[in-house]
Amino acid sequence: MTNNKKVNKKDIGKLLSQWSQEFAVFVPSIESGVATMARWEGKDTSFLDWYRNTVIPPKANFLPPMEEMFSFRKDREGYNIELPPNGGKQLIFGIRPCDARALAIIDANFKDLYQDPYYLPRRSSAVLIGVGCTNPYDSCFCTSLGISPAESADVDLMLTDIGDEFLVEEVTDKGKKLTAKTSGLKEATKDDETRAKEIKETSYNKVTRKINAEGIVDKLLASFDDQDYWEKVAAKCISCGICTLLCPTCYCFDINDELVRQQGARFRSWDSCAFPLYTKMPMENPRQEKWRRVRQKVCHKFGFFPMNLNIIACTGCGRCIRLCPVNWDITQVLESVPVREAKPQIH
Amino acid sequence: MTTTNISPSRFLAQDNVYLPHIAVIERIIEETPGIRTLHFNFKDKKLGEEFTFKSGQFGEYSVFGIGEAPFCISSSPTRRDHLEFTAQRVGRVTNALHRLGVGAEIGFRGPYGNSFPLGYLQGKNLVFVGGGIGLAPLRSLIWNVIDNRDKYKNIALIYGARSPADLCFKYDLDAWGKNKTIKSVTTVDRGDESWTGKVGVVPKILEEVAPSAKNAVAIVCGPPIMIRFTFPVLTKLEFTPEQMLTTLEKRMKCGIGKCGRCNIGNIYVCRDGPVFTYAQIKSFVSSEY
Amino acid sequence: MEQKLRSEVKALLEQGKVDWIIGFEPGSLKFTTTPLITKDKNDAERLVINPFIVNNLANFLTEIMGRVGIVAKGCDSRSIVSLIQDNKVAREDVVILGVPCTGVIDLSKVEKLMGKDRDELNDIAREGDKVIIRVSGKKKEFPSTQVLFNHCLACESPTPKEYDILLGEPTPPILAAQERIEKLKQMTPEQRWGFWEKELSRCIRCYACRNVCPACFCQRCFVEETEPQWVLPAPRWQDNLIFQIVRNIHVAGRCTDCGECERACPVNIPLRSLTREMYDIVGELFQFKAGMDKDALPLMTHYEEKEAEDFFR
Amino acid sequence: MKQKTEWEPKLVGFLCKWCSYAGADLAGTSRKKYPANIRIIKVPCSGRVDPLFILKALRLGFDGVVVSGCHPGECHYQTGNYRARRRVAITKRFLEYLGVEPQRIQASWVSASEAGKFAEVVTEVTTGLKEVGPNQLFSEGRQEDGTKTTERS
Repeated sequence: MTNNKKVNKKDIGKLLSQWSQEFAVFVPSIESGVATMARWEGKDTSFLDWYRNTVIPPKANFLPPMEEMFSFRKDREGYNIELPPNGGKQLIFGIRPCDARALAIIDANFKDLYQDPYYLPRRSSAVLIGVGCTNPYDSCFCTSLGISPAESADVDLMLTDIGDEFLVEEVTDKGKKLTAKTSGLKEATKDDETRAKEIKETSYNKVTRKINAEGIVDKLLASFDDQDYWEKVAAKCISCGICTLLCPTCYCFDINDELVRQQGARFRSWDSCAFPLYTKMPMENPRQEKWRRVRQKVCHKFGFFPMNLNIIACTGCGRCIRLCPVNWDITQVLESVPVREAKPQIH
Repeated sequence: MTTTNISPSRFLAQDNVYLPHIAVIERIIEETPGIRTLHFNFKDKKLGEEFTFKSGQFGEYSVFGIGEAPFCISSSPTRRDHLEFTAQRVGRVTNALHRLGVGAEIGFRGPYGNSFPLGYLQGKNLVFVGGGIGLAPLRSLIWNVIDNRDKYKNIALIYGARSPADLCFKYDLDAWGKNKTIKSVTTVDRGDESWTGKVGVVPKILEEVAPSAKNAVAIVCGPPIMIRFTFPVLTKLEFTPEQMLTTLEKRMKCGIGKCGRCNIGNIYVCRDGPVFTYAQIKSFVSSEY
Repeated sequence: MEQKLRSEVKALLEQGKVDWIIGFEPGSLKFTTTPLITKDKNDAERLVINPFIVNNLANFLTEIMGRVGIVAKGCDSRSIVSLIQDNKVAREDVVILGVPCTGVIDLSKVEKLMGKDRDELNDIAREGDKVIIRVSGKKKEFPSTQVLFNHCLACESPTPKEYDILLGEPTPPILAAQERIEKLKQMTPEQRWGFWEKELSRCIRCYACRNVCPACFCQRCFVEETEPQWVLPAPRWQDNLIFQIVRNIHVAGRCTDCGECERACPVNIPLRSLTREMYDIVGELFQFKAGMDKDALPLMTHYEEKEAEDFFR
Repeated sequence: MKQKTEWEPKLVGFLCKWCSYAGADLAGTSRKKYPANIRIIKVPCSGRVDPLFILKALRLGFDGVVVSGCHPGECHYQTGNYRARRRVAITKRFLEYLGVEPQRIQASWVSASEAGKFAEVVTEVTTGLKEVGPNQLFSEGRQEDGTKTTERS
């Protein structure tokens, strides 16, 4: 006897059906050629066969590309503000450990000092069911950031592919509560666990791309003012927003209003430090030049964010490398940071 | 000394930090052809009574349907029959603000950011150095100091603008000019026939006035170019970086350190600033400033 | 070809004929290349020419100061010519290292054919009009028309017309049919609009399509204007669609149908079905082909007294 | 479609101030009858009309757009109308390809003295728009079959 459960792969559909009673269930899907977490239609579980990771990161389920913050209407009394209705509870099935960690990283930002009233309720009401990644891409480098492709503390339940079955580990109380009311799970055996352990190790070793994250904060700060270096690194960047908008840890957003005939709404939408407009003020722009923006992206993720919140804002999912139109590769960039004596760290 | 005495703004009637409170424009003062000061009060009177802020803090002001923009509260917390902010017409939101009339409703969120460290300033000689619309945040502090005059030592103000027509808060400058406890110097880059005051850019006049650095703090606010030339002058006058304060301006959207754009180094100007010592600014990441 | 390129580049830099070289070097992932922008003659050895040189390097010309040697396929050279027409680049400031192109391999087509992701394949090789793919000991052959980019299949001038050094023998165009556009044209107007509504609803406004485009060189794009705000700078399908429509109109006569916008799109929007149609409209109405003749006047600054008037009242 | 009888199309006209705008003015003062469906925006030259204006008008829910300038050879700035012609030509063709009904975009040459022609153009466009119905291009609520149900106010 073990603490863990298991489920036959054939029965995944049944589990999802049960969960659909309570949650809006999202699974990896291909919509018009783009892999994304989409509402489960109630039958197909073939994603278990083809799916490696989604193009659209699961952050989109919690921080959508565009959302209404509130609407307003003007009448004789003045402006009235109305909040949009709360969404339902989400269950994300099949999230990879890198993306689950990424959500934890975004959580840190949205919890820091002020509580974000849109993102956080969605997160706290959601259940994450991780599925271990047994076939990482050649762009993946999660293991360099303390993540194992088939293990996660950032999900509620963690599934590992052990052949015809998944081993189901209860990671959180929320996960425990879910399995308690889920039928169709069997008790896992010691053999299942041994098998899962092997799978996890094999998966870990399949991640071959590496970065040296140790001391990266100091290394970057020491080279922060090295304009020549940053210009070289930025040369081929085209300042599009792919690497940031589709980064599972990037959370920057823009706020915009719209008004049509006395009625309007305020929206927030994904924004990117790659865009010159991101920091543009009427009179000046601190990051007009491309190299400054590229530097900001790298240094925010690997320097400033960990300085503040003690975690590197990158999980090695490799999307930015895989999707970049010019193959700008963050791992090569980090490798090439000149080695210098560190400036004293400041806070 | 630290200015980053940040704690979340408690003036949040709703749980949703992004929801603005409705405020009503009560008076508009055209400072210069492109700059106006708007006096406002909250529509909900009770809310208005609960509202507290400190000199140096800012708010996010909405023109509904156009957008939000950050401005410091330019009135003093010691004078609370209304609140004021000052906006220069430079973009979408400020253009809209310049189209508003008395009675119009705007949205307000805040107050956000840190503030001028009053505790640190007390018992010291204060040198205010301002340029153009940069007087707005200083003005909140200046009135604050005047209303608690006995807590501070000598006060000097060096304020300038491009031309006499570009001087903001002329009514305040008049009042401070008459105030015997303040040494107030006003200058313009270029004068006209009727101008009898000083002519010259602010850093130059500052050098002329040459306030002593002894037990003093300089509080500098103005266009970036003025700030960049003012710090060296202060240094020459033997002010240490810890004795120079300024407020930074960056593009901001959320005002609470979430949306990312006002990040420099490991600080968010909206949340950890906007008031910093020159020592802090130098320590962030110099080429970003 | 690669050897000739490397020695030419070395010579150009050594003799001071150019300050910069823009070419391709091996990318960091399988079957990729990446732009190499360098001043260093030792970097010449890193330059490659292979069936994966996807980028239109002309895009970098407008941001580099000085004289530039640039590796250009047929489509890239047309973009360079178009920039010359628009006075964005001076002819004497560029040394065009022309690559007679036999088409570039579209990895997403390969993935579809093989049912595997690119990193799971062992080798992809071009042999004449065939592409040979090796995976786990097996070898599969496809006619190259099945795996080349659509824009390569439609390319009219795979060999650069404008060049200073040609790195090989000229290659003939393939010119296959434009199936996707034909399909769209058979739909009703309402279905077509619905098609674009659906496609553009995926857009995340990363602006990769605009930023990879050598023809999109505005200092400030209309989508970023705030006074007035033409479109909401947020990914809503209506605004996304207006962005694409107006972008296409704005680059009409400059767009060479290089297909970079579609290739760069991370959410698979068939943008070339827009650019190609605009390319064809311009060709039909004004007998104009972008980037074919460096001495021709830019399309939109020029006119004939009698033209395109049948719909005027 | 029972709404058709009640519904009146709204159109926006970008009129060159040197010719068509004066023509429209003359149509008004000489009491030429034409439908009151057009909102007029004066432009310094038809060459000022960025195709973006046309898209913005459609986005705002206008049912049709008229761009009108000086006859060929009569542009106050020599070539503005020729350039406008190229722009409108590609815009109209491109929008048709995307699925916008051709009736929604009309270009015309109307001189300052052609009040009658201006009235005719507006009448024709209005009639054409009544045939194609309201502009729902940018409204939400598309059905499975591609038709839209929601009516724009």
